Amino acid sequence: MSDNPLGFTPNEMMTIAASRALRNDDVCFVGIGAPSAACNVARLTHAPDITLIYESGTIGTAPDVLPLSIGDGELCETAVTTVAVPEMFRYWLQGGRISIGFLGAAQIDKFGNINTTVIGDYFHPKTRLPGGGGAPEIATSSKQIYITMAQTTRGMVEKIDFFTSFGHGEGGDHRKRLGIDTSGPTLLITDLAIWKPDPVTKEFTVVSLHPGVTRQQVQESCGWVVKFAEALDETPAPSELELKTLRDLQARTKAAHEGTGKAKAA
Amino acid sequence: MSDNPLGFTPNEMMTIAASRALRNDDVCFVGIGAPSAACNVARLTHAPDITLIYESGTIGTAPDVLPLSIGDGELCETAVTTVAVPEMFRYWLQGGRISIGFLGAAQIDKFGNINTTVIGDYFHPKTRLPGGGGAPEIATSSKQIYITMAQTTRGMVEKIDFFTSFGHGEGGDHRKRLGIDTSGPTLLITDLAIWKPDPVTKEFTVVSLHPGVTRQQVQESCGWVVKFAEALDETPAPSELELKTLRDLQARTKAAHEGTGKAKAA
Amino acid sequence: MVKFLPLKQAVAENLNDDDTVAFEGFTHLIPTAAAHEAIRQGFRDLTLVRMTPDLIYDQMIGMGMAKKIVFSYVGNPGVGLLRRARDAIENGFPRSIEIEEHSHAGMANAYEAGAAGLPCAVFRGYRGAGLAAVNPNIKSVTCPFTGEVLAAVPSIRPDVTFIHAQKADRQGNVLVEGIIGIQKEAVLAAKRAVVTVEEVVDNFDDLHPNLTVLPRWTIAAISVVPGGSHPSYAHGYYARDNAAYLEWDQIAADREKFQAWMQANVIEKSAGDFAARVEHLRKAA
Amino acid sequence: MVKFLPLKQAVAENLNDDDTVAFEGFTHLIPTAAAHEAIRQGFRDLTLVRMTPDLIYDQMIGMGMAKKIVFSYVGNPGVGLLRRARDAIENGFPRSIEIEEHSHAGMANAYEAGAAGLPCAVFRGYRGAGLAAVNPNIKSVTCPFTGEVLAAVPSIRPDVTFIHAQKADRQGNVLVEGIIGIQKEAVLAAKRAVVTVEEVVDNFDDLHPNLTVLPRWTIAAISVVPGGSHPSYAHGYYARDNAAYLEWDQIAADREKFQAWMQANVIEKSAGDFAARVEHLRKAA
Repeated sequence: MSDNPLGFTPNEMMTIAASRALRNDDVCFVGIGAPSAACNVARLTHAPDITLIYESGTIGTAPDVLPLSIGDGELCETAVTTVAVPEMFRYWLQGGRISIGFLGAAQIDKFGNINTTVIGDYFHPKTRLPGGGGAPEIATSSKQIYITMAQTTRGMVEKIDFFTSFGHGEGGDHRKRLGIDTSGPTLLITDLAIWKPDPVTKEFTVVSLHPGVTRQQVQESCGWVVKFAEALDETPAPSELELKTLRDLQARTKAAHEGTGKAKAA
Repeated sequence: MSDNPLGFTPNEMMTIAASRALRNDDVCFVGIGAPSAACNVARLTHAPDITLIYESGTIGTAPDVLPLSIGDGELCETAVTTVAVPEMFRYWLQGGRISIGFLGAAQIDKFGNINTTVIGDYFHPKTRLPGGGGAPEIATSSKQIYITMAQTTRGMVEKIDFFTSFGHGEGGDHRKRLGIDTSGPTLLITDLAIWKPDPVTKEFTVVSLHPGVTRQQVQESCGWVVKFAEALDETPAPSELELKTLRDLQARTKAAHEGTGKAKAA
Repeated sequence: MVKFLPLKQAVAENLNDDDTVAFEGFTHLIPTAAAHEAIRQGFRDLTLVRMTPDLIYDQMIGMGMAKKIVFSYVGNPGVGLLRRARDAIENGFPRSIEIEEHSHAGMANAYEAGAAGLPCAVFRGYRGAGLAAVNPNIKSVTCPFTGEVLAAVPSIRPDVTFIHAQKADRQGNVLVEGIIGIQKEAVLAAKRAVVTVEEVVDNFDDLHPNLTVLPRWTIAAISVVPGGSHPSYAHGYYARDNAAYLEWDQIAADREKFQAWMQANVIEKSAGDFAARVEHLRKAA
Repeated sequence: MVKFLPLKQAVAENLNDDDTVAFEGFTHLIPTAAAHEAIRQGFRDLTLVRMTPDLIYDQMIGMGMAKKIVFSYVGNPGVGLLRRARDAIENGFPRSIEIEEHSHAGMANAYEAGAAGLPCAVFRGYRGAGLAAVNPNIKSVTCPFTGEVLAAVPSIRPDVTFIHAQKADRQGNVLVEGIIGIQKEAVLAAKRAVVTVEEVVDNFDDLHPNLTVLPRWTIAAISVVPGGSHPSYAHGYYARDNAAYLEWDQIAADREKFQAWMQANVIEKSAGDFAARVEHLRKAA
């Protein structure tokens, strides 16, 4: 990464690339972690009016620090309104009001199907993961799904162990065949590249490499044979503003979250 | 009515007799008119902790004047909480939390089935009445139903024109046969008498005559052949406190409702 | 995204002939000004949806604008019957109208299902009730766990919903408070929503987080119409004009008297006339 | 009618071995003190229901109190896995437990249906999701109007629900505010409800009418336990102890360490110890 004078990390590139995909009029259902950081960077840079919704019931929230949990007080204090959880899932998600559902993944396959439930057999798991939470219905009720994750061969696999949430299934028109009328995963942003589904097969295809990343690096950290777009872009490096915004946000977050612990120890 | 030194009217007797049937721990779903007056007299006399719920969403309300409509501001201002109408019908009525549903009636039959929908044929009505509103589900989801109405042969009929709300149907175990597990109408209080359903046939039977009322008067103002209990009570006359409470309430109500009109004319 | 518009324009841009439209408000916050504007603009063949179609639907029906009404209580609340609606149903005057009648529980659940994006609502209802026999839109589903038979009605999805609310902030978020009725559901169930408000405030920063706020992106247009709910009321602003409800019973009883009243009080008036109608009711609120 | 009781007594009177119990709280207002009291009283064979069974269910599972858990996200929110729950599911330690897993939407709808007195919830869910294949309590119903196949799950009806709330008034009405989660539904769905509160105030006269207030007659017992939600938080009272959630990951990773921590921090402590735990978090709230 020679042309990286700002010294951004792959994770920072991932978060910032994801933030750029969000528009000012989007209504995002936000998961914790990288999605939350990306959404808030978007809000603090090019999309000040973006609506961020967390499944704890907070609508139109604008946290000054990133929440550790999906239901931190900061989310409620800065929200336009806070509703009960059944209403969140009935009126706001199922009601078709979410333009972008933003998910992370423990395992993902090339069709954007996600597993966050178990490694191994469901009834005799090798590793029991937390499970889907809101994801099964976020994946089908949001108009589009954006996914962010750091690439590893353990995470990006030929065959996921469990369909926590449905992406494009076996590809093609599988969603439609199940009666799902939303678009599903339309964007995958990793620490190395930007991926979009092939219009026909729906297989995720690399459309842009982050600065300094090679095709080989992408392939080596992915468990399936990677398809690259014919016209492969290079992701613009983070701007100074983007990087500062993200780092400031994370610094405020770190201070806030450690603060409670320190005070306790004191 | 020789022994009526307080000069109470039949309607006052009806309202006060109805109020006495309510207990301090009752949760009442209240209709407008006589039911509303009865419930509030109960609250202002022997049942100060009674919970009054109006279908507009007001729970635990304690109006100083009777509402003209089911959603007057007074109901909200004095309520423990005010909820949305879907919640009212789902959590509070359907949820089985109402001990007494209090209904009026345009037409009623001897089994407590009520019509407030049409006189004549439904599709070619002679008179189109307002319809059921909350009544169809109040009648089946409340643990018990109390009914108040002034007796007339037009109102108390052998056969109602439309089943707006279900009482005991054809009598006997008809409710149970329809899968309704609540008790249905257990009390009918008219301006002349107190009626209770026969334990087996469920036909409303006069158990108490109001002071000065004769069996003949009850029969003459009722469209079916009236059954009288073997041991027929006389309803205790309104006490001075009950009558004063009701009259004060109605005076405050009249002043409040006319007030808006007078101010307008002024 | 929400636009602040004069009511005349908000109605013209969002309502069309043949639309299914809900003017909602459960006794409180009835959008009278919006209904009157729709009357002035003379829409035809509307399907009018409302739990409690009181004076404003009596007026619209009496003006011949409705081809169908969907309702659960067609009365003048606390007063009695709706005489223009009766005339249409009983005598087909000024035109015959189709009716689809539900219970309050049925309508409330149907709006809720509409807001929730579902095709139908499922609840325990209509048992032993005559409506189930006369309304083909009352069906049933069976609980796959217990075998209990539950009522099902189609969700309500209006083309446009009109509501009246207390206030908007400058961004166009809307606060509804007091007896909130079915308004949130009616807005979220509709393709488009138009809100009249008493006033616009700078922001909602000091609002309690759990109040009924409709985010700006759920609303098509907002019009500022003080008094726009009269003779209904706006909690915190002015009281219900109970006398007007009592008077309506007389006005609507006679076809000519009705027409004259509509001419004088609706056709020849505008949204700007509402503020004066509630002036004497502000003290009482 | 509601009783004000010491927490020890409230738990003893309302929870029994073999009960289906929900300790609800969606990140906010988690009823930790009530859960710890249940642990001290040593109940067995509980079916634990909760959307997000975080630390308190990790603790109860680790103590061998649960025969089954019903949940939609068995993680330490924002941190990672729940290691005692994993040990039970993966290794049957300290006992094997049955699991019934749903999505958040499924659980939220199931609580809603429980509060609404329905046998099942109907919603658009689980399409293409693996849970539908492994959980026999995920079935379907068909919309009788459109033919759309919708998901159905049994309603949740706990024997007893525990929640933590900000305050009660002297009559026993309870206010929940901020991120209200699923608490109202969990209380209304249960046969009995026990509420721990931060404080008791004279009355709720100055509350906005549309807040989330549970009337006194929906609650069996109220216990005043300041700080009773720690390390979760109480909006307006104290902040979330994020550090404690991070620390838990270490404590629960080791069976002995877990036991020692439980002995020192739960078994040998009481409800009265919670107030001190939030003292340093009050400023931040």
